[in-house]
Amino acid sequence: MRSPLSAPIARDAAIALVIVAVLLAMPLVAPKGLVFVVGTLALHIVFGLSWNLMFGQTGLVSFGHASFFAIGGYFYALVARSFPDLHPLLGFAGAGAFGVVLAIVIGLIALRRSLGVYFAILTLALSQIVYLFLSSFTPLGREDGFTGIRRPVLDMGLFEIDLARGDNYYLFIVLFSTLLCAVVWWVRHSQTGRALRAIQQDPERAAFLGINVAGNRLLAFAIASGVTAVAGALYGPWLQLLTPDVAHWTLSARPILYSLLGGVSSFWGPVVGAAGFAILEYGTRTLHGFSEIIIGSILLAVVLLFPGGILGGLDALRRRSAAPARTAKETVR
Amino acid sequence: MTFDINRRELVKALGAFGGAAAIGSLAAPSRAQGGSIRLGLIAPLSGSQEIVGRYQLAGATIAVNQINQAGGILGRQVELVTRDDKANPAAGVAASKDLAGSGVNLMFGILSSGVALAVAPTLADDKSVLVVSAAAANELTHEQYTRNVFRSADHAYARQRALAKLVLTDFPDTLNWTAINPQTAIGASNWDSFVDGIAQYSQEAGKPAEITEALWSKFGATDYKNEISQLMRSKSEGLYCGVYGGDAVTMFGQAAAYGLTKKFKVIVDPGSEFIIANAMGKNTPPGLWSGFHWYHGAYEGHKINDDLYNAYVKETNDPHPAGYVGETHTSVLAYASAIQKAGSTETDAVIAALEDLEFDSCKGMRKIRKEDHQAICDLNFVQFGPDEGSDKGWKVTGHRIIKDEGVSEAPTPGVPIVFKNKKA
Amino acid sequence: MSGAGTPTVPLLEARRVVKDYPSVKVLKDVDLSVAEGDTLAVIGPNGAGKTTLFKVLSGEVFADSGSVLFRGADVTRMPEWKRVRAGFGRSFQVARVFKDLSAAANVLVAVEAAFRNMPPGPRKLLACDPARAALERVDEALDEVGLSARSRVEAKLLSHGDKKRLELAMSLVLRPTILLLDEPTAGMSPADRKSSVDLIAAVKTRHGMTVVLTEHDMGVVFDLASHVAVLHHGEMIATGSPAEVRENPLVRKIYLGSGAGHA
Amino acid sequence: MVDYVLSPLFNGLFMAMVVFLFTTGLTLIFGILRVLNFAHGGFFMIGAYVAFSVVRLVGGETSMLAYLAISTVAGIVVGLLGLVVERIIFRPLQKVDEAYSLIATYALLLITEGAVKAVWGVSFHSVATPDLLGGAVFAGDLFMPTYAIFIILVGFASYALLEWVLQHTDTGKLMKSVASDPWMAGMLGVNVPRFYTFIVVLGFFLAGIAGGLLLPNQTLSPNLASTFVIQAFGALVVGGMGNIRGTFLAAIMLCVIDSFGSLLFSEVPGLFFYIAMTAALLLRPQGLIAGARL
Repeated sequence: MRSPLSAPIARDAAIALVIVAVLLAMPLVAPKGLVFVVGTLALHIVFGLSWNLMFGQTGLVSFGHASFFAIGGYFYALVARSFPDLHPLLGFAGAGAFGVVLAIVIGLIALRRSLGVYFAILTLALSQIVYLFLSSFTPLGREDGFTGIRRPVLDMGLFEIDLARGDNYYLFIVLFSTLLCAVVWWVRHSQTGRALRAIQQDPERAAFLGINVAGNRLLAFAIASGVTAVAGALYGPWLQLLTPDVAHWTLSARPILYSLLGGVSSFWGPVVGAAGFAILEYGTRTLHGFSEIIIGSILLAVVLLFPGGILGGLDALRRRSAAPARTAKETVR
Repeated sequence: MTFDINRRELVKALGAFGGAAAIGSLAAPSRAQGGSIRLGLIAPLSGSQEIVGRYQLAGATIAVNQINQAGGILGRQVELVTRDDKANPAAGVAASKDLAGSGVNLMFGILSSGVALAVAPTLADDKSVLVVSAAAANELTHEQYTRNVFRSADHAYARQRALAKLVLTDFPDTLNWTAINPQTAIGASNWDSFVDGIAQYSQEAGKPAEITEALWSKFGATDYKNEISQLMRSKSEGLYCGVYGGDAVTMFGQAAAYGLTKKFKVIVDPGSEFIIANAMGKNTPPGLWSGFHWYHGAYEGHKINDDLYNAYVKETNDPHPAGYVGETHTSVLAYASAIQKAGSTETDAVIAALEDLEFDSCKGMRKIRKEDHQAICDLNFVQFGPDEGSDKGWKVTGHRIIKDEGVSEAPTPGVPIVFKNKKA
Repeated sequence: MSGAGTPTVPLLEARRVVKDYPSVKVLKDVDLSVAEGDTLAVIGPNGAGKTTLFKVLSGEVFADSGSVLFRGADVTRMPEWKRVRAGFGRSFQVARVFKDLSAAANVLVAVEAAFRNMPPGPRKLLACDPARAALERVDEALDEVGLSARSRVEAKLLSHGDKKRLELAMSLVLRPTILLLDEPTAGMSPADRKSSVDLIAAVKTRHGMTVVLTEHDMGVVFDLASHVAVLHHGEMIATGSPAEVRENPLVRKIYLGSGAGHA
Repeated sequence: MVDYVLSPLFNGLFMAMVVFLFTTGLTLIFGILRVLNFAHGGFFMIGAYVAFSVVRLVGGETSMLAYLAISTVAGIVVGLLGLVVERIIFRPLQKVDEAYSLIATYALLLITEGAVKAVWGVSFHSVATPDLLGGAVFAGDLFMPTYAIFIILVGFASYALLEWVLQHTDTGKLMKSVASDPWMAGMLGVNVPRFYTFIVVLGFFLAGIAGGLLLPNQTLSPNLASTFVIQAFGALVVGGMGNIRGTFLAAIMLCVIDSFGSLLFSEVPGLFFYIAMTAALLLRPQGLIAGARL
């Protein structure tokens, strides 16, 4: 007998399986342009999920999440260029580790002194520094970006996989992103995740249960940053180029949009949000000059009609259609 | 107030191009239609460079219409498919993949060098060809050379060295130069090429020039006062204003109070074309030489030039087509000649046909080199000045064609360009 | 002051604690001592500094000078969560629970915080399910405070009294050595108040805890407390058994008005 | 001395007043409604475009009076847009979680960019400074464009005016009381929703007039919307979350530091703004002027 406190692993695994199967089959049926968009989407989903681990789960608002995406990307590109013999998986892991270390350093200073909007604006300022650094540091290509990032060959001991060939890198991105999403899912539903949720609800109360609030916030920040850094590292070889734009604040706004659009209180919120956004962008790609107005209007409509995001809105609809009498009774009890 | 009407009409007319293309692309089925040849334009049709994208779209549309009216290529009609790159590398790659996925293997356009450099390495996988119509980065035909990329337009090295040749001819005594440049690779590449030209041609003339260290500003900066103050203290007589487009407008606007344009004897600009004059009107810096992709006034009497110009003016009522109009037009003509020559639209056949292709264009004959896929063509320059009498407030005070006779480097695909004369 | 004649160190002690806020001096050299097994009630009029003393004892704020000792060890600058791990438990004047979580999930957070790293076993680790032992403790605690039937209800939907019970359950699973209760019956109806007093007395006996509470209701104080400390304008003016404090002339003067003198 | 002290100080002060003029409306709306309006830059831009159109309409008139009148017209037009925006967007947002106002105003930013393109096209434009402000003043070696002096004076005057309104008028007292406790103000008979409308219109009016006043300083293009928004957020938060005095001081501090920093470390212009911002947030997380509302 499963406790209602258990994580919904069967349901979520089934949903994930369907999504991954569809994504893996994409190259067989979809045109290349769409496959490229979907590969990018997979990384953006990781980006959104990791941000929401901070916001929806822990209550930390970061306005500078893109800087970790960029840091991971540039770190991997630089390592791959400097040490061409290094195993690419080590490069990706290194990018993640670098993101974690940097997040811990920043978090130790920033999280202690400031929270809420201050933390948000502080991360924004730091990400602007990263952006300016990337756009003026010559070895990283300045405004024009880091060019010629190769898709590596994966040496698996017994055999080799050339990720540069065909759709291999796409498949690699989908599988790796799934793994990163699973990490976020696991953190979110683990004992640590429950503690984070408690902190998000009432940090002071959580502290009086013996929860190390500062430590857990730092942990969430570090995990989210590390996961995003790996996503950034995967993005470099996907585009075969990185420009400082990946650290720009407009990219930092993306995971916020994804999470709020999809719904912050559900694990799947950022997934739905990112997918919705990608559909909007893809759908309006040929409507030159009108895309801003269309995307802006749809976003606005969703916020005004479904506060709580798409999933939150669906949830509310479902509850409303369920027998109202029962809801009332439960409230009374 | 003819000027106002013109501007409004221009915007409206260019908008009409956009709308038509949008509907065209939407209606286009995802598989190649039997018969028609589909060419894919990748241009910044939204975002910060949308103005240029619309010029590119206009040039491409006119070329396609002209070809179709003349019976098409190989008896087949040409269809234009457009994709927006937002002047953003990721969007550019997505656009080229999208085109390849819809069965369009022949692409052209691209304004931003960053986009071109991002798209180039992905083309071989997709079995596509790209003819670059604007992006000028030298790398594209050097260290980032790939077999699938051609450039039918001029490149930074040739244009800036030609500009150096021009100023040394017209102002042989202006030998001390400085610059304000954006911190971009193209900014650095332009300046290095210009210095290379100044050094070589001034030495050949027996009066070696002197180069003062350039100032570097942030791309998209909003305040140039600190830089302008520094320029005002400079000892140089010639100013190379490497900041371009909207940044140049901001810079000259803020510099007006300082009298910057009076301080320097000669001011040159790598390629803002009409942008500075159009935006600044009466405050256009007098005597400003600007690099052009194509200046219609320099080729009056040449049929392709006149037909293109007339078609453009007829559509838009705008008498000042930017060079981008001519360059995308040229790329379509390059494809037309190559497909004619190859008798096929298959990627490998078209690549083979483009190599060593000689064809006529709005600025005369061009030749695409086999080795590095760079076109050798004329370099155009226009001189501007204020015109109190006219509504628009500025006029063209001169124009020049520099023939590419030893201006371009020898082809060295795969190897970075060498600035032999960097040290003055 | 402390447990009669026992030579042991007091469980919790405050020595010459001073706490200032920008405009007012809230605590002036406050001394306090609680022996193991005692139930100490801190009383005093509004604004006497009870809540601030409570915050200093629990670690929510740190004293400006003076010290707080727990089992003789200095904990003056120990953050609250470490004190909790050392054996402190506390409740809030207005019950604070995690409003979007169910009652059971609220208690589970406390259980997992108290018994850190309760690995659910390798097979279930991947599924992130809570450990069986943790779930059992949750059920136990909810049962103890009488909330079993409402375990799945979101905390924000619980009644005021139930929230207080839930908070008590969360404190109990921490197995605190010393439980700090800030106005445990504030805002309750007389009937609720009675059942709360009974509940506190029962859990204290069952778990052998030491309790420090602040309270307005004198009935509650005399029902529960073995010792009483009186705070007035930030100064500790009397301590002792309820009977001693009741007879203290200073206390009578302050509470019953000047000039009342000895009764 | 001039090169390394006075000139960057002057330029920094000028930039500070540009940022401050941009930020006043943002601060007002954030201080009272607690809505962080991402789209503020979009309406600033619309103000600039409206002013540009009026300039063209009157045939490139560059007299001082026309410049001020045109800026006011831009303010009024944008203020009226504010009325519409308040009704259909900000008012419903009051019932929704604060975080959602971010996404809504971001959407609004996109819409303003799209709308500007549809109405005015995508070309670059620029407008000359009025003739009276076209010159420059020399103080020894220090070179000061008249326009920059004018903007600095306007910045200080706007600050003084806003401060006076807030501290010494009934409207100002009302603003402060609604800002600190809207519920209580409602209890005391203030029509809070109508007051919010008034504040949004005023905030948008300030955005529009700033767009008009700063038009000669910038190239006009649809990118103008997001040009100052990050600096503005910096000044707003470093100043202490929505009070005018703090925003004013923060803008001066950040921009002057940046001006000196850019001189010393010219490889990365603009870097010191964010370094100063980070340091200020870490050293004074409560803001320069803590606790004050407006």
